[in-house]
Amino acid sequence: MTPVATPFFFYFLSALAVLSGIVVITRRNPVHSALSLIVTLLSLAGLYLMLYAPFVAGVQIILYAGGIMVLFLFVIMLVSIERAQREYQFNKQWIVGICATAVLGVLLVLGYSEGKAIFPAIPAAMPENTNTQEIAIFLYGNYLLPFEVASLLLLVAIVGAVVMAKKRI
Amino acid sequence: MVPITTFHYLVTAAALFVLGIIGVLTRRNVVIILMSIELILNAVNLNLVAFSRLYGLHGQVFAIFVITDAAAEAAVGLGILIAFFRNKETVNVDEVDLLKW
Amino acid sequence: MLDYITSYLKSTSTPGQAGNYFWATVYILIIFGGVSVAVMAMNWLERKALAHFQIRLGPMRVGPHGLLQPIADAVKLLTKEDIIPDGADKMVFWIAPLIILCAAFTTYIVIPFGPTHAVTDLNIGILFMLGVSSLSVLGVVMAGWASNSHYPLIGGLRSSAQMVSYEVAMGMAVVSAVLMTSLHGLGLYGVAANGSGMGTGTLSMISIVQAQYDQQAWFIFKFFPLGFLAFGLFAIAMVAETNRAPFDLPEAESELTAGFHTEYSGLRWSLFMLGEYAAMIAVSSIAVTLWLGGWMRPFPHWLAGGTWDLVFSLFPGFTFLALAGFAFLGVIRMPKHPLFKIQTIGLAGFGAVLGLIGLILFIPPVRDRIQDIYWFAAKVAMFMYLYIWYRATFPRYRFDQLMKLGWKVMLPLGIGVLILTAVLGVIL
Amino acid sequence: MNPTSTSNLDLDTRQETFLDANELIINMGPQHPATHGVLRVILKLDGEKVLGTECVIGYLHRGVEKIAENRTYTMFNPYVDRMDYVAAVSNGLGYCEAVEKLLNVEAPPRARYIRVILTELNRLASHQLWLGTHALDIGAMTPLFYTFRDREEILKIFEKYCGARLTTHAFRIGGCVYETYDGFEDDVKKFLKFVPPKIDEYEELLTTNRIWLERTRNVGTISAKDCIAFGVTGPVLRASGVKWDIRKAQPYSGYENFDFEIPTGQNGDTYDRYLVRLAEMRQALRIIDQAVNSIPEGPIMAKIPKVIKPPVGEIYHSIEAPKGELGYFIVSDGSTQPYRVRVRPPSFVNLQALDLMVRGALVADVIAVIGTLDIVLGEVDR
Repeated sequence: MTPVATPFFFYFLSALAVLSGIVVITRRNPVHSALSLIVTLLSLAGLYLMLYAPFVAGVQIILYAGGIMVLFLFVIMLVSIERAQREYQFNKQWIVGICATAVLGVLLVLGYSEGKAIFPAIPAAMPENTNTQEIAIFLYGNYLLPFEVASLLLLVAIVGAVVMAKKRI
Repeated sequence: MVPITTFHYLVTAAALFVLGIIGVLTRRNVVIILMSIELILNAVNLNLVAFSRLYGLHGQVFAIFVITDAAAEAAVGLGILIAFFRNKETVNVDEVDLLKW
Repeated sequence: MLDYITSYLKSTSTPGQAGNYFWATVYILIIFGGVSVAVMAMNWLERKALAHFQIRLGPMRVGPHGLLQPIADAVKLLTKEDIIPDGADKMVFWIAPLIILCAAFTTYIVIPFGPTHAVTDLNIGILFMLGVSSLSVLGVVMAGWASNSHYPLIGGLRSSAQMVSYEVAMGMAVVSAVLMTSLHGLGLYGVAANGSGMGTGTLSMISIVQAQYDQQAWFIFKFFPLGFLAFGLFAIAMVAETNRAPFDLPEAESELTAGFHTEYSGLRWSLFMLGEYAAMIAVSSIAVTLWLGGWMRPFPHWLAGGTWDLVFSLFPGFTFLALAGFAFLGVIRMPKHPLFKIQTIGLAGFGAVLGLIGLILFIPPVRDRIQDIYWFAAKVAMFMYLYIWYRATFPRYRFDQLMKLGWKVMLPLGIGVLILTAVLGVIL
Repeated sequence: MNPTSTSNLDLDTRQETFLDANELIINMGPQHPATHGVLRVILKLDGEKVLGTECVIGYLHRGVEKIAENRTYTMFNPYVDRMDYVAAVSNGLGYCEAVEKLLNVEAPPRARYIRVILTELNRLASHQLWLGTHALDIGAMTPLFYTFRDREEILKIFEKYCGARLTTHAFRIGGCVYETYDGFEDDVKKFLKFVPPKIDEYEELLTTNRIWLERTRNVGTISAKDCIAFGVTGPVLRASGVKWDIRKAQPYSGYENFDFEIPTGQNGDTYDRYLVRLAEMRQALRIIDQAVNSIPEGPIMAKIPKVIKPPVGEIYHSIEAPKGELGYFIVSDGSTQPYRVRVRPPSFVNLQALDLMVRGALVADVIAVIGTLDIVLGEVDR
């Protein structure tokens, strides 16, 4: 299947991701931030699909948008946000932060644009139909140990979260 | 129209990364800081997947690990947030200035 | 143009795979329209069947046997005042029903109504379906939060916990079915029958059905009782996932008045309903695809051969003729009173339309093409009936019991089924 | 708790909660599908857990007791039907017997038998309505329609007997005003055959249903001691294991002639109350069976003066209404109008136990407990 209108979809999804990223860090109400973060995540999933990574896109939707963001929304609703909304939203060193980060951003983009010559040429198309299988072979072959460590990490995180959040164990 | 190359994806990723760092550095609300961290992780993921287009599937596998990591981080981070809120009744990081209470 | 259409009718891949955007768009429109009609029909059927469970008649006023009731409902809902409560978050309040609706309808992209009757066949089909349908929880949570009212908030919190919990058990059941697809050839996983590379399983919806055809068994009967257990887990989890009785806690009407959509009215409320019913059909389609052989007709191997193919391909036509017969029976039994004249004519017309469809379905090319969709729809309809049956029979669970069932019964059972399936797959 | 506050729900002080977040204060009612009328329950919640409740009543207050002071004894009789409107016959029976006691007359035997038959039929109707709505509260829709179908037969008998279905005003002071209609006994006998399989049908749907068991077992448990302390009566008390039924303890209206049992439970939870009420339905059928087969001939009205002027004095008479002890305290000053009438409504007294029964339970249990207490707001507010 040949992709159509790739530039259009790319610019659309990227713009959506970046714009809602801006909304994430500027909203007063955390629920609005969370919702625009979901938009960012979904448009990133679209970008992954354009990069011939359907499995990562699926995981992105199911885990990030369906799992982690629900957790975020849940916690936002648990903690009362009225007081936090009335307070000043940015801390004192926000000018310094923005300046430093802007420099970092310029640096990154400059680095990419200078160094993009050394990237190998993009393969015309990657085998999309076997993407999941190949990732599975990688996960259960080369990356078996990291995979198990990741599962251990999740276990630790579960225990940690329960210990943190529960008053009496 | 210019064909879309890896560079374009990298610029998008860089923009998201910068936004995430700005969020972490300037916001006071812990929830939004955690969300900004998610933004950073996603920028990294986009980078990884974009490069995996060039160098094989390792990037995608690593992106999956990053997502796993993000889940763990969100769980623990929100757990800390709840514990914090329980004790201080606020979600401002500026007020987290005690190691023990 | 005609050549174009006929050439498509002979093709053997989905429009999405063939890169045929025209047909993909047509399919999307057909599915959108078809699902909307199915939701309306389901609305009528649910009220009618539920009424007969409960020794009532159900809708009888609008049209013969209340057949036009869904249309009357739609008109009523569209003309109702649209209320946004004071202090509600307007934007979120607006978006919430749209999210639920989009999540429900997007899943239909990958549902295979037949070997070629799907918009596209994604490599990650089932993952995509689970992911997109899990997005509907966001709509529920947003609706609950944005209403600025306590009952919806509790409903939203309940549903977020419930849907996330049951997704886990659902995922376990799905994975064990996906695992069964990898038993293509002979012997161990990873060694294909033809010896060429890896004979791994598949996540694509069409390939899953194809695997059931190749293995000559619906997955519900595979590794009895493992396939059956996995199917049962999914069948329970999908009821919880769609917030239907007995797991309708997010909208428990006797506790939370109407749960997360308490404050909604008119058009947006109807969007919630449309999304709910569309999601019910979508998850039933997953169950049918994974365990009940998808579009396959009964006994494709045992009753193989041209004669049997012919016999089974006559089923759709006869079904519609039978429905037409019921309609005409209704016409005969209609009171012979001038007041009922229009109703009688309407019912006769409806029966005539059904009969005409039935006759069209007997034309050989149509017959061959349509019977996949017929068997698929018949299996899904069975689930729809189950939903109504549950609603008429069961009391509602309490929230802690629901969580206990999800985490302490269904999740361990799901993991056990998964492990046993994997072990059996290696041994056999 | 604030010592001067009469409310058992302290809305001002904060309680220890899971997150130390603000508790949720929810107004359940007066417009709510499951509060059986216009009961308003203020719930203080920690998430789903109930920290405390407060019932706000009075939305249906009509001043029935005050009305009585301006009506003659006969004129007040129809008003009592409007209190517990699902068991109007029982209300009438209690009032008529109380005034008869005050007058020191007794209804003739045939009238008493008719009274027993109709009252027990009404008990059955009341329990059927309770079962339907209780099951609906817990989420089972279908029993509601089944019970209403069978309750309809009872209402038909009432309608044939006295012309009214709900607020029957069937009895008069001194007996009954209507003789039984032709075929009354056949109707009742037919009904006795008709209803037991239907009760089995309800049981089939609910008694062994796992979800029903989980929703009702160990929910809203109340001990016998607490029941007695709160003055809770009726099936709620009997489900806690106290064998107290005024029909046996202080027989009235000839109940001593009938052979029946008092079903009791052990745990005092919602499930036991359900079983007790179902058993009571069967016992009611038993009483009706005995009464209709041995109904004596004779007059149906005692000799009472045209103008009822009871002697100066006071009387308390209570009967076993479907919901518990229904008592009438009447003070007479010798005139044609009562000086004071005080009704002891079972629903009102039983409702006081709500807070005790739901504290620490979940929101869904509040609904189940309100349902199982079988309150009728017309009677609570009077």
